[in-house]
Amino acid sequence: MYSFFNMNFIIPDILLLLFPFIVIGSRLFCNYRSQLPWRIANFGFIAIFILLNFIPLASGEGRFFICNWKIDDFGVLMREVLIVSAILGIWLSKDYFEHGADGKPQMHQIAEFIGAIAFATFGGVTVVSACDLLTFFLGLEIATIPMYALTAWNKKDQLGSEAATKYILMGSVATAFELFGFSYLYGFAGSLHFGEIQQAIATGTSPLLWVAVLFLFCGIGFKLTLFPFYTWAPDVYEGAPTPVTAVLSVTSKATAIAFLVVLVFGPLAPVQEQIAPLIALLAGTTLFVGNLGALKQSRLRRFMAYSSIAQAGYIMVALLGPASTAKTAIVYYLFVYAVSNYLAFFIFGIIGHHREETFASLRGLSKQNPSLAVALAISMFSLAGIPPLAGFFGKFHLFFSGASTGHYALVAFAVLNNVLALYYYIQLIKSAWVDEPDGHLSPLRLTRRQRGVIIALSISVVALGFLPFLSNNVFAGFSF
Amino acid sequence: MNLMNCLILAFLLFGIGVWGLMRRRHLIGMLISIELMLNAANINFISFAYFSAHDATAGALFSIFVIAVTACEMAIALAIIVTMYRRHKSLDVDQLRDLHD
Amino acid sequence: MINDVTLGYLIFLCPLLTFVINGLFVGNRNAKAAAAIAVTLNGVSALSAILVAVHYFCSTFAPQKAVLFEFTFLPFVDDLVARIGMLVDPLSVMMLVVVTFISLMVNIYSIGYMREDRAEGRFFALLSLFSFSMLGLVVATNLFQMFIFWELVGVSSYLLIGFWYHKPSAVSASKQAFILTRFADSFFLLGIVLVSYVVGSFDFSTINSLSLYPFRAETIDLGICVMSKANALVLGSILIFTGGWGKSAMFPMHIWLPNAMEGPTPVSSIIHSATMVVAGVYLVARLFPFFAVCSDSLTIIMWVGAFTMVFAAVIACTQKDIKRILAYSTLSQLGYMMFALGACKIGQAVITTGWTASTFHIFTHAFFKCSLFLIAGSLIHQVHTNDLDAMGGLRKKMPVTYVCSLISILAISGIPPFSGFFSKDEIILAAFQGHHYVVFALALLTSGLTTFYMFRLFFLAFHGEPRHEGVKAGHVHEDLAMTLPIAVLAIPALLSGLLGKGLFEKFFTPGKLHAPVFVKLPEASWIPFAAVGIAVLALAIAWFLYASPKAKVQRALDAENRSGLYKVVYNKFYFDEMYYAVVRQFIIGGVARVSRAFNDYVVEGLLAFSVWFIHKLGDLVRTAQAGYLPFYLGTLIVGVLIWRFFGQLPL
Amino acid sequence: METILFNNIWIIPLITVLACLPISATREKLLRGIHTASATLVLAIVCYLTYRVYALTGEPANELAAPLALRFFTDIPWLSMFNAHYIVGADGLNMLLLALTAFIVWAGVLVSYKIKGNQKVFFALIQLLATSVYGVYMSFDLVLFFVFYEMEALCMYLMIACYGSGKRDYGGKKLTLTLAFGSSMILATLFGLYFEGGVNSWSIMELSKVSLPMEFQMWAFPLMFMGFAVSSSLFPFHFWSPDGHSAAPTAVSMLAAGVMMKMGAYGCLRVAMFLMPEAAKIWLPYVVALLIFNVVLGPFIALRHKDLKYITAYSSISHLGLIFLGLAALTPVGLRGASLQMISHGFLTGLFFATIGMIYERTHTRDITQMGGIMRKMPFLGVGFVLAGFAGLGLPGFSGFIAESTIFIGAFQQDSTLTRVVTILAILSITTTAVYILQTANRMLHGPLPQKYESLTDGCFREKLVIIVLVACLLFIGICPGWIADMLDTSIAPIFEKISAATQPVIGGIGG
Repeated sequence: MYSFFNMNFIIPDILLLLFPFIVIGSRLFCNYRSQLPWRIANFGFIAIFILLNFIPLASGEGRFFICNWKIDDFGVLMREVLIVSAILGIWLSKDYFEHGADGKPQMHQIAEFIGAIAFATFGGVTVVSACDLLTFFLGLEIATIPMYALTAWNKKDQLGSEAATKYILMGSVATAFELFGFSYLYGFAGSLHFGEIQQAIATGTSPLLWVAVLFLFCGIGFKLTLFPFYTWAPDVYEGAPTPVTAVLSVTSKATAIAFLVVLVFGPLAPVQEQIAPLIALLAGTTLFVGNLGALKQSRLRRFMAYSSIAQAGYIMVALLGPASTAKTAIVYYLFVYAVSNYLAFFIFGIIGHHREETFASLRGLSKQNPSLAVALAISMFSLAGIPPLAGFFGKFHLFFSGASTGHYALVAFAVLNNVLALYYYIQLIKSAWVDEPDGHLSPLRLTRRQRGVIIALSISVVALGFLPFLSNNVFAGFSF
Repeated sequence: MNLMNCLILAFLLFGIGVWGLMRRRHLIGMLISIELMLNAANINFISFAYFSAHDATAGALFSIFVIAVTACEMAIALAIIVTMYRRHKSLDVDQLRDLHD
Repeated sequence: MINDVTLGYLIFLCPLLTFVINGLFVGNRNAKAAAAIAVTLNGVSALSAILVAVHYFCSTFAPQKAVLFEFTFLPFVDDLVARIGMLVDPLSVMMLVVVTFISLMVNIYSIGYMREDRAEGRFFALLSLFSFSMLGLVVATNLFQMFIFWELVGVSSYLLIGFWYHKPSAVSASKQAFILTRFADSFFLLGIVLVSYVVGSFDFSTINSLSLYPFRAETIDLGICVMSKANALVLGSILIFTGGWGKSAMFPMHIWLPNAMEGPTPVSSIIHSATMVVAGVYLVARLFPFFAVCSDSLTIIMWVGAFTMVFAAVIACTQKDIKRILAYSTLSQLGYMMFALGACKIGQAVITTGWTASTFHIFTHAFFKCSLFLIAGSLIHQVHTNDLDAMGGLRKKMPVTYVCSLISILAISGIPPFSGFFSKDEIILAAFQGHHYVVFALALLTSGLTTFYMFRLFFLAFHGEPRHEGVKAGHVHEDLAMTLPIAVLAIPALLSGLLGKGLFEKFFTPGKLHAPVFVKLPEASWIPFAAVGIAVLALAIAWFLYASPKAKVQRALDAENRSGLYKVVYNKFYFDEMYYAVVRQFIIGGVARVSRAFNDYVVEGLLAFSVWFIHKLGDLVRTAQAGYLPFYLGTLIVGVLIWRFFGQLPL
Repeated sequence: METILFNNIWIIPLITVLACLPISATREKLLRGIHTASATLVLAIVCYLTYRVYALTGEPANELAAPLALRFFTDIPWLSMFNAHYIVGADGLNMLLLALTAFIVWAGVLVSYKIKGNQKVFFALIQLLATSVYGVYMSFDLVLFFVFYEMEALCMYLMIACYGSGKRDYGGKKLTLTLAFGSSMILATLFGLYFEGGVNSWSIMELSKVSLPMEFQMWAFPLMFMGFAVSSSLFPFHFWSPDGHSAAPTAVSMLAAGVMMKMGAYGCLRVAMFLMPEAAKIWLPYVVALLIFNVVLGPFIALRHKDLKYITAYSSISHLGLIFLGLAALTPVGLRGASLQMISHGFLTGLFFATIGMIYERTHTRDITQMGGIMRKMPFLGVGFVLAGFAGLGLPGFSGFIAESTIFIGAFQQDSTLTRVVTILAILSITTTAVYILQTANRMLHGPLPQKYESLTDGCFREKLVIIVLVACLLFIGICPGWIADMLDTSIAPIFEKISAATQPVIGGIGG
């Protein structure tokens, strides 16, 4: 409570909470083809992002708002990641409300769509600022439930609804696991507050705790698409509309990993060594399986699904490290991952607006539209972790954090898996650069927004990595 | 009537939920079994709150929130299932084979 | 100011300069200029070589080793330094004179011989490179320098033999020559590495002055076996000799030399007389004290030389291609030189008469063999074939050539007072004094054979009826540029023995030996008469068979209906075929094929398997994604169980 | 001043790429001009700096860079999250390798004037590749080193797959993925070096002052050594090079075989052996066994091939085997021989691939059985090829002989049985090299000229210039090797001191 009267650091969260109501409410005052909600959304998100950047970092323990809304550096940076993802998401989705793509019909109700995305983002914010299990759980649910709706946004698209069905059924089961874990944790500690749980664990463990941990990891493993809980991801990613896939692959992953970070370095911190093997196994199996699945894909979004499964595995590696390193690594990687992923999805979107989203429709891209092909290569190489692109430095952070506690074997395994990853990313680059175009591919047209975003993202992917003032800025003074 | 019995009860309920989930081919049926699993968790919370925990209110509170959250979840699930039904004219999960590798 | 050092530089630089100028600038544009440059500069170098020699042998102080100049090329470990220098001692001075003089002659000759060729400039450039590298080899002060120029000699011979690179036969002959000598050189290099490792230096002065006693104790691990360093030195000496073995075309590495005939005749002449083949003998002579210390290798040297001597002489008796006959005669003469070096060994003792004789024979042989080849060249130039079938009756048409060839042939047959007599006589004497009676007998026999086949050639080429239309029609004339060198060379062919004998006996010793020297030598004044007698006998037989009024020349030239033995000899004991079989079938068809198969099937196969395996795993993952919701739900449950049991949680 | 110049070596190519971005891809003349100019500029700078390093030999170096004697030493904090610094510097070894790279890049730009396809992208990629190679040779911070080292993968695939010939996609993938495999092995051990080193620094100099724990070295050294060896095509991992080279366009083959394959050997020497000498002493004698394939079987395989680039690739494999023979000798002479061989083979193979590319441009085939007698039509290119061949078979006067003899003499001083055996085999197998090189030259250049080649033309001035310059380099090194030996010795001395100071560890045998 020491800072009850300067609450300015809470303003962005409150804005974010009110924001979806404003956007959806704005629908009442304009007709359905008006650009108003879209404008408000852009303005709002960007404003929130700017406000977030005013929050001073390096404030030690972090600050509290009525005692269980904690805002620390990690939280702020995760907020930034989530907002960036949301902004890019709505920019990506805009075109899908003007005409359909990839054989899916055009989408409607942009205001509600944006609202849903905003809710999901707020859910993520809630997760990173939770101090007790209840808030934690609520945040997770707020982040997840809109995703179900977003997946099924295309009412006329039966793939979408099928994907949504699979998603929500499995999601609810995962929630049940989650709750089970929470309940045992509560039973073990006798309290919902992280601090007390941590003390309880520090004093001593019991099977009850381990059952709780098991269920918690399995439940979150679903959201983070860890092995073997990833099975929903390829289908949902393919069935959902492309912008939703993008948001899924970034926002919900960011939320999930934030959940794990808060859990592992918060209440479970005393037993990090004991659960390290589990984390290592999860990481190893996940990235291996993800890479294997992506090997022979022909449809772009399914391909991205597997690749993001593998990325989740890579992120897990960082959880083995000490708190500060791991958080730095994860936040930085999420930034990089968001940028590269959205770059890829923007390109796929442009492809999808004129053709179906398969490898085959990338053929001859380097001849028709060299700059687009270059951007594609950049994003793919960045996802594959090839220097000097940002993706490499992100992965380097992750492995650095993993290796700092001596898990060389896992790191070596992950690094070797990079070769597999490089293989399938190169497959995609091949179809864009090497394969000859077959005549009946409709030409590509880029709107100004698309071109601008793609250029900006490409530049940031190239520059974010090795330019120290970009990668050091916020993380330099990282002190937990 | 002690903690262990309640936990066993909850666990059995959870198991029954899982069993139903596996056996059922009908979406509504599966939703119901999921409800069972969630409520098993609720029983856990309440029993812990009642027997062991030192802030008992938290558990009860939690279970109430859970009920609320699952309510919205079910609402969305039902909405999605309705659209499903519009497309497929059936609620058999075996029909959901369009998305696959 | 002209002192020995500047002269030494001149000897080197003139041929090099010729090579550079002709090769880079003049060569292709102006053939005449190229020829002029070549002749002038080689003349300068020959002149300076003679000056050096005169000054050296007439100097007041007794002739000894001297290093005119030397600078560091590449330092290895502390004492192991590769240097480039110019060593002057009687042997090298003699070789300098021989090489420069012969190459001058050949250059002059080539003006006439290569007149029609379109790549004359290139020819002169390569010729000078050839003599340059031989000069470098001759004056080497250490093994490393010797190997450098040794390789250069090899490559320039490759370029010259394959000079007419559009002729497949020439190309393959040059390849064969290079690869065979290279094969020997690889052992040479191994020997250098081994010896320099044991001794710790490349310098001849060090290597020639060491004794084996300090090395008996220490051992060295050669991978295959562990042996004492003394034995390692003996092995090293044999390896080094292997280099000379191949270069001097000793049996069984002899086949490249007759095939090297495919090159232009001046090339053959310079190869056979001065630059290439004597390098092997020179190597052994140069390192003689070292070989004397490792005396076991001398035995090998002797037997290799002796066998080659007889073997080649026998083959030469049946050939029809005059250049082949000369080539085999060269082989046989090289055999003489080689076994003379080997024959210095008597039990554990070593005498030096053989060494002197061998170097003397190098000297004399150079002149008459060179002139013989030039003569052959001019004959071929007239009748446009190497084949004795097409010759005969050229005596009238080419009188000068006739006389010169007679001189050279008498010289090679060892008829006094021609040069060959003295050197060969000394060699035979050395064999006798070394108590190597078998070799001694072989040598006598071979001198007879030599006389026989040389006169066979002589009679078939010059005497009898003309068998060639051109000759009959009288289109034959003597070209000045080609006849002049022949005439000039006839003089040393006649006199070098007579004049050189004293010089060699006075000055030529291999240096201080660390092996016990055998003092008492058996007196053998009858040997010269025996040798000459055999030679005259052989001459008579040759005359009877090929030149006497009732000689059946056609019968002599007919290779078809002969006895099997004759055929075997005529086909050079089928050695080319054997080599072909070994190389084609065993090396290329066997080893190379197996190793490629290993690479293509084993290594690439393992790679392909691992890729296939990964892909299979990928298929496994993707078949799990059948889109079947109950299965997906099942994975959730199973996942919990998996991590319950394998998650290593302390449950 | 010179330090700034030195840093510009890798910056100039990048600037060139950026400068060419706005130029439209259709203005090929302009693009080529710009790239040629920048390559020439870099070449000039590098030559000057090489001369400076040679002139400064023996002068006291920057003491911050101890134990290495580095010139133009620069150390700037770079990525503070994991204490990565920007550390560059030059000693004899890497300065000479930089000079080699500059020459090869310059030649590569010159020979690819006629490349088909989008020249803008191609030249940009070449410059990026050049940047990465320069960076690898310059950098003394492991992160920086690795970043540059891995960058190549980004360029190689695109260059081969888009501008190559034959099985270009297959070859490109094989090359890129195998190299990536190797560099991932390296990356896995880098972290270990940082954390086990315990000096919180990636700087090679800092790490070389500590001695790493033995049980770590025992598994890390082979991993890292093989990782580097992959890009130098040591035996089990050589398979990428023939397919990759044969598929790649001329310039890329030149760069790949000429300089990139040296990066591996350089890393083995500079990083693996320098930082983990104890393990090196234990492992290297066993590594030698692998060389039997490279050195002995490599030439035989080349003997069975008909495709010029395959032949050259296998000859590279055997020559690089000699580099490792020199490294494994663990004697100063051997190490110097290995470094000499790196440089010499760079020029040699650059010349090889350049001439092959020029001939291929004219004959449109690389099958030597299809050719013959083209020496008549293109004497200059033919002579260039023959000279490259002579240099390849270690003819005195060319750099190859210097390097090989140094390696042999150095390797023979290592008296472990296996090394002796392999050395002897290597010395004896110079014959095989001669066989396949002469066979190739004869089949291709000599003999009668086929009818279809009547209209062939000799190299144009640009191509002649490339050949002349490369041959001049080969001859220069071959005829006066002394100064290069001096330059190399200064940089090899500290490495050898570290190795010889390394005591045989208590835990004997393999695997610790």
